[in-house]
Amino acid sequence: MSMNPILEVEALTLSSRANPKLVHNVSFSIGKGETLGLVGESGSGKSLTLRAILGLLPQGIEQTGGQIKSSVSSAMVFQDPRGSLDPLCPVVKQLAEVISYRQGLSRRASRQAALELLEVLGLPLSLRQKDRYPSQLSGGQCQRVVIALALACKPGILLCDEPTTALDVTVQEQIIETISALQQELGFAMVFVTHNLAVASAMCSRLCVMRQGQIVEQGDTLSLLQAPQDAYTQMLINSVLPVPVLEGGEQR
Amino acid sequence: MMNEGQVLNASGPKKRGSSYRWLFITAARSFIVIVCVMIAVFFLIRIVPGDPAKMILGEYATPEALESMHHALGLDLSLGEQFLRFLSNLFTQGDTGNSIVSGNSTRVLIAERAPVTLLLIAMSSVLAIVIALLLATLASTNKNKWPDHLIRIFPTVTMGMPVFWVGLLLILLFGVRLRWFPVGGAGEGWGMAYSLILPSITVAFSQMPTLVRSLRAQMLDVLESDFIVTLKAAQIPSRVILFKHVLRNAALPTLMLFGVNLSYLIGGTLVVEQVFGIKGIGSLLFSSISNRDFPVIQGIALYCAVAVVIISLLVEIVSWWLDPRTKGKS
Amino acid sequence: MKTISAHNLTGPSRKSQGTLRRILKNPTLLGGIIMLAILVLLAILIPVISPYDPSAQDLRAFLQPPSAEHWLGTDQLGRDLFTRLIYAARTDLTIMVLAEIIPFCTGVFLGMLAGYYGKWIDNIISLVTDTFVAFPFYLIVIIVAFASGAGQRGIFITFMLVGWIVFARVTRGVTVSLRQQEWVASAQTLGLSGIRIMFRHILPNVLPQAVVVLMTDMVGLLVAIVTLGYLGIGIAPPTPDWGTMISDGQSFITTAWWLSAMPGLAVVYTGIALSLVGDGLADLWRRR
Amino acid sequence: MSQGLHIQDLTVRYDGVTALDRIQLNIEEHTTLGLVGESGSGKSTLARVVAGLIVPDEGIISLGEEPLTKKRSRAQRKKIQMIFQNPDASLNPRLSIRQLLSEALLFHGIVRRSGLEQRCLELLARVQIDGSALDRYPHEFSGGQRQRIAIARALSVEPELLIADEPTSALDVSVQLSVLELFASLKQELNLTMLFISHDMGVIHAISDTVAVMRHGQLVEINSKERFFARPDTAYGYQLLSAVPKMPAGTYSRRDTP
Repeated sequence: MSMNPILEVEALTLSSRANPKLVHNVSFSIGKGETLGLVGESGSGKSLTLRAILGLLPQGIEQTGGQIKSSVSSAMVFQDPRGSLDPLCPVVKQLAEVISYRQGLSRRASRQAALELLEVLGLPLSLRQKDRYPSQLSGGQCQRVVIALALACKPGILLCDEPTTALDVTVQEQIIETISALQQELGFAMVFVTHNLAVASAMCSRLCVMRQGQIVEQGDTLSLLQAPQDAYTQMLINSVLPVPVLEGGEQR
Repeated sequence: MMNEGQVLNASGPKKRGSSYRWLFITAARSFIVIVCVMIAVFFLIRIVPGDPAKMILGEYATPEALESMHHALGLDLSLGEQFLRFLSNLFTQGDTGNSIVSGNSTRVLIAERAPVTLLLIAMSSVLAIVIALLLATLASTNKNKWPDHLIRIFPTVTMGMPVFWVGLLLILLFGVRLRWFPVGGAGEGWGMAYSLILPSITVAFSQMPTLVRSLRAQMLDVLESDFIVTLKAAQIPSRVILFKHVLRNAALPTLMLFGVNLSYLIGGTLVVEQVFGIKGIGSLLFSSISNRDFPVIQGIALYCAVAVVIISLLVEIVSWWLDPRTKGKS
Repeated sequence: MKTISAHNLTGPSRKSQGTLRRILKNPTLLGGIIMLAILVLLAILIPVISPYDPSAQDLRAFLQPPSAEHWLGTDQLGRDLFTRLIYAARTDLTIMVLAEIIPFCTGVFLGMLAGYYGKWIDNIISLVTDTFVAFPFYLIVIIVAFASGAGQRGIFITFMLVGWIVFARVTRGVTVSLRQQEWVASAQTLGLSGIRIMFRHILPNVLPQAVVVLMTDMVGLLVAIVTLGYLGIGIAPPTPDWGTMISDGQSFITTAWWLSAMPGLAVVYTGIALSLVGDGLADLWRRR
Repeated sequence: MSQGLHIQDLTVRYDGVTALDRIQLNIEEHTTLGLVGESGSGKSTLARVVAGLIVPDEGIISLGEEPLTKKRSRAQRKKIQMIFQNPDASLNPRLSIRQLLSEALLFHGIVRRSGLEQRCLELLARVQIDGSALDRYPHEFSGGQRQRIAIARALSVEPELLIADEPTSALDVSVQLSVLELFASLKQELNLTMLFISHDMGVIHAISDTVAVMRHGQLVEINSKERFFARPDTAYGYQLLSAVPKMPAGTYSRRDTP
């Protein structure tokens, strides 16, 4: 357990009319700059837990137990990049709007800050000049804008809900590198949700394995992957289809 | 009645060609529709069973009267010649021949009556859209709370209300009992607008079931999409989210819906004019019907239909121009 | 490898038994059906229920307010309003149902054709629908009713001309989205002909939405029938019709307001019943 | 010209965009070709062209010696069947499983009405679905089970070529493994020729004998599985493989691939 946790989730229980135990008795905590992975299959409640931490549960789902204590603000990155942006609002304008509300800057200053942030996120210059709409950007580029939107809130914790699942494998690699580099530089903690154990092992120092709303096993990444205790975790690891190690061949 | 407003699928704009090719095709298509409308209007008189002249002059008309009526209507010519005469009339005089009763051109007759009807249509359209948007916003922002339930029951109840019956009740309540509004007739200038308030409420009311039902679904669609969560996560004030993002995204489908429902609105207006005794195109239609003045009826049908096609085309172009999603990858 | 059974293979799901249970659990649908049942029963049993003949005039008892003998009072010719109201239901509702059948079938078929085959078939059908929709509906109804002589014939002819359009549009939209579904593609790879795919695969998936639209459309048609009656070019008296009853009562609106109000409420009642059934069916099929 | 699938100069254009650009591809009989590529590479278009859902602008596809004409005969249709990605949309929601299976069997005259029930049960048993499923409707099954029923339906007409377009991408990891194991056992049992499409390198490695890589509508590399995963010929192949996130060394007892 981390020494000075900036986020503590204790016995969290989420329920809806149809299912009282969507998430049941989930507890974990993370320290400054740490990355915790929530892994599991669909219906395990990992995304709902994130939404609970963010404080924005979907319609019809309430927190009926436990509490979430966090000393810092949080922001979120979603799975569907293009769906997370207003289709009728130019990308830079949307980012500038968030900056002006969260950092209280004037309209001109926030637009300038937005352009800088997009540059940090590696968006090409051409995209930043003219007013571009989400429909005119690629999936990877949209996701970079969504990350910029999240970072504009200067979060202590970045919540990532399967940010790379909808992306191609090469684009996924770039986004993972971008997020890790930003974490080093800005030092925010992260809760990373994914069903892909390989991505989780690349990103996270600690993992929680979730199944039907409960944490079946929790521990730091390497020891959990090498010596899983719970049968479900073993089954999950077994289900990952191995890809042999590349010997060499054409360099990139 | 046949408001298939709810048919408008709220799945966002269909992928339109990004180039101006789409614009040209849509305009060409509307032109073809207008041509079909003209042909339909031409054949309007032909659906009359038996001899239109006998129907106009009545059973006991003398053969000579029938003969002259045939000539007046051009029915004695071959179908081809009749169509040519119809077209030449259309392109030279811009109307469908002269009125049998008064003899002057249908275009003039209709132009005289047009202002009050156009004002009524304008007022009821604005009223319908404003109220529908208000109710839809109220319903969608408090989903499953009492405003939502109330607003969902509203279309179910009002769908079965005939527009003329609503008019009668409003006359009874506001005109006769409370005397707020003059009953019947349309005054001049501001007086006209004032006297059109009650009729335009009636027409707007008849459009409510479809507009509210579709707009509520549209707004819910936008409110539950991911980008609203992103904005809420960034703690943008909900007032700003509603006006700058939700309403803007709902505006496009509203525009399209209005285009689709326009022909019902005009139909409703014609009937309401009859109920409120307003001397507009509607009452001209009914008087032409009672004196069986066929060219004028054809003229009204033609102008209404062409107006609907042109306005729908404009609505489609504006929504295409406003919507970046149709611009494709540039 | 043990065989993996379907996860809820408890009792076998009889199609009919399941549907009945689901209707009972769906209040909107149930409410709509009950309201319609009451109306239809009244329409059938009216000769038994009411002692009065709908057209028997009794000049001594004209314009009486609702009372014990005359539940809804009497009209200007002393006829019992309640009896006339229910007899009018017979005429209006039968026309409403009969006038919908052919347009519903043609509309669904043409919509499926346009949606499934697309290209030139779609263009022709869309062109025809756009042309007819350009004419305000009431404009066409009034002109055709007048041209083909007042009475039921005018309504039937109008509705044959125009009634199929809303069904064609709805079905076309549903068919276009269904065509992208993978089970249609697998039927195509199987080599099934277009016609067979349309009728065996697409039709069962299109009907639910078409029927929901049918309910709301019937309300619209009923309102049209009544409006024509009011304008005097619909159902000719003495056949009782809500529209003519409203227009008859109009001249007494200040003294005997219920003469015009009651027939209107009858239309509203039917409208509520039909749209409840429509909404209920939509919920029922959406959950399936 | 051995049996199996032969594609020559296949080209498909959509309003100005070349979705497939002179594709040259052969699939040996009884082998599985894994087709991999990123989104928009044209792999699904290729699958739908081979399945006869899309008519190509140019190029010839032949199964064995017999070229497949634009309008395929019923016999030709029977030979190539396809399984799709989305389990919720792979079966007609309004038809029971019995109706779904028997339609294919009767249409192609595989079996007469008398033997229908028996054959349907055999088909379900082969994909490990309990016989009582016949009277159920698709919405009563999980995603994995629906894909198995879709496989049973595709196999019911005994096709020569089975095309699978990302059949497990929409499934959970554990369910994906069991469906892939089913594909593997069917490969042995029925000696199937398969065109298997996926964006997931792990799935491709698990199921295919040869691997083909597509990019922007072109075939950039074809290789045996062993050579491709060890030493890909092209820079793009190398880039794709190195981008795949790997599990850390010494991960818990990884079983050998199915």
